[in-house]
Amino acid sequence: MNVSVLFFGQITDITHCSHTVLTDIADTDQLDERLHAAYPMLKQIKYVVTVDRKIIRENVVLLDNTEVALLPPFSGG
Amino acid sequence: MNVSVLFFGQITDITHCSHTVLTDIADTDQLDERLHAAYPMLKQIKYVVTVDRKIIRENVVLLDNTEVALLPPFSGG
Amino acid sequence: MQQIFCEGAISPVFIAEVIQKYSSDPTIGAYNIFIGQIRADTINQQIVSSIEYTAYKEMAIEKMHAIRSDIFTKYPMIEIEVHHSIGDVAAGEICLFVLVASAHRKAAMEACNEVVERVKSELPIWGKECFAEEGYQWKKNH
Amino acid sequence: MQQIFCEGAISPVFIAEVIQKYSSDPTIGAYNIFIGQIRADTINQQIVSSIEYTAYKEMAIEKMHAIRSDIFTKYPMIEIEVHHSIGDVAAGEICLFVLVASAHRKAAMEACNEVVERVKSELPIWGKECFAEEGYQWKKNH
Repeated sequence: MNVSVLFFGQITDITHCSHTVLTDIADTDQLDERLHAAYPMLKQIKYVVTVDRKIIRENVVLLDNTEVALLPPFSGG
Repeated sequence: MNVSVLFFGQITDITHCSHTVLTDIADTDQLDERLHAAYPMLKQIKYVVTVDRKIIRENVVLLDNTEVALLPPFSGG
Repeated sequence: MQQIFCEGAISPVFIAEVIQKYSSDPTIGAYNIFIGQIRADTINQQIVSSIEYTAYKEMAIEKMHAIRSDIFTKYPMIEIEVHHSIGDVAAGEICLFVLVASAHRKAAMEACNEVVERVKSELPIWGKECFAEEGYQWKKNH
Repeated sequence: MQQIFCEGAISPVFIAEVIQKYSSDPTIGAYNIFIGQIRADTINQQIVSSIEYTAYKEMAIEKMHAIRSDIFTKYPMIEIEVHHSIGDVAAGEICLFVLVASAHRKAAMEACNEVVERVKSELPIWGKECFAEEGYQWKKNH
């Protein structure tokens, strides 16, 4: 099972990449854990998580080929 | 003593001119009287009077070469 | 004193030139622009084909000067431009162009709104709505 | 679905073209336009020389579509256009252009204000403020 994870804005300063693919992730809580283990600095950043481009507020089960993204506060305009 | 009187907007439909010069007018009350005598339809129109381009609300004494104007409600834009 | 009257319709190209003029000012963060265009309204089954504008120009320019001063006192403004047509403007053409430039968005929006409001209610300008067939009526602002 | 992103700065000529495009529509009476321009702000004695914008484009386009629908439901609108830069935009250049066309002024002004507010707070776009000397900081919207 593959889950694409996209990184944006100041989060890319921590991840040093804009995109990664994780395997065998059951849900977004587990995804957060795995990312925090890989990038401890993420704990200090405010961000929201999207699943297939919708912002989620609770744990969501991830299916194959789901697109997840970590979005720091927006600053367009 | 000469007083220029300017007419604008729908008032020109009554006066059929944009400008007249009146002589021997003491003040704006007297001016109103003279204009109402010349153009009775003016009584049916809402307008403000300016003296040297300032809107007046009370009777004002007119001096030589004063510029008076009759302004119906504005409709720019 | 700034000239505010343009003979006939205001062109989009002129609007672009005004924006271009300020584009090199790196203290500007926000422009708010209002554009008024002649609508082909139907009034008593007659279609408005153009508006003919006349004005008490000297008074309008003096009054516009006072409005500018008020707005600069009230808001942190960088620039205000007001252009209004005189003479005939056909339906679908532009008759009013107000540009307000400021460092920040909120001031630009509020000031622009207030300038447009005051231009319409305080400048001695009159519009004569000419019908496509024949006749006219004097425009009323609400 | 409408494309909202422009590579680099938005030119005043492009803005004129958009206005021109609607100028023949005689149901339009008012346009309200907001233009955002990069300010050469000084932050900790460093001058901002440009902003580099990145976005989660697919999500931004979906979200913009939802905002458009909301605005069309809420206001009597004729058209809404939103254009936002992606990539580098230098100080003094334009990064955001919002145009709202309506029959009447009040709807155009209120809708434009709301669109700009929502574009800034709801579209997944990020600005990286690049300093003239060296370094950068991530832009914050208030």
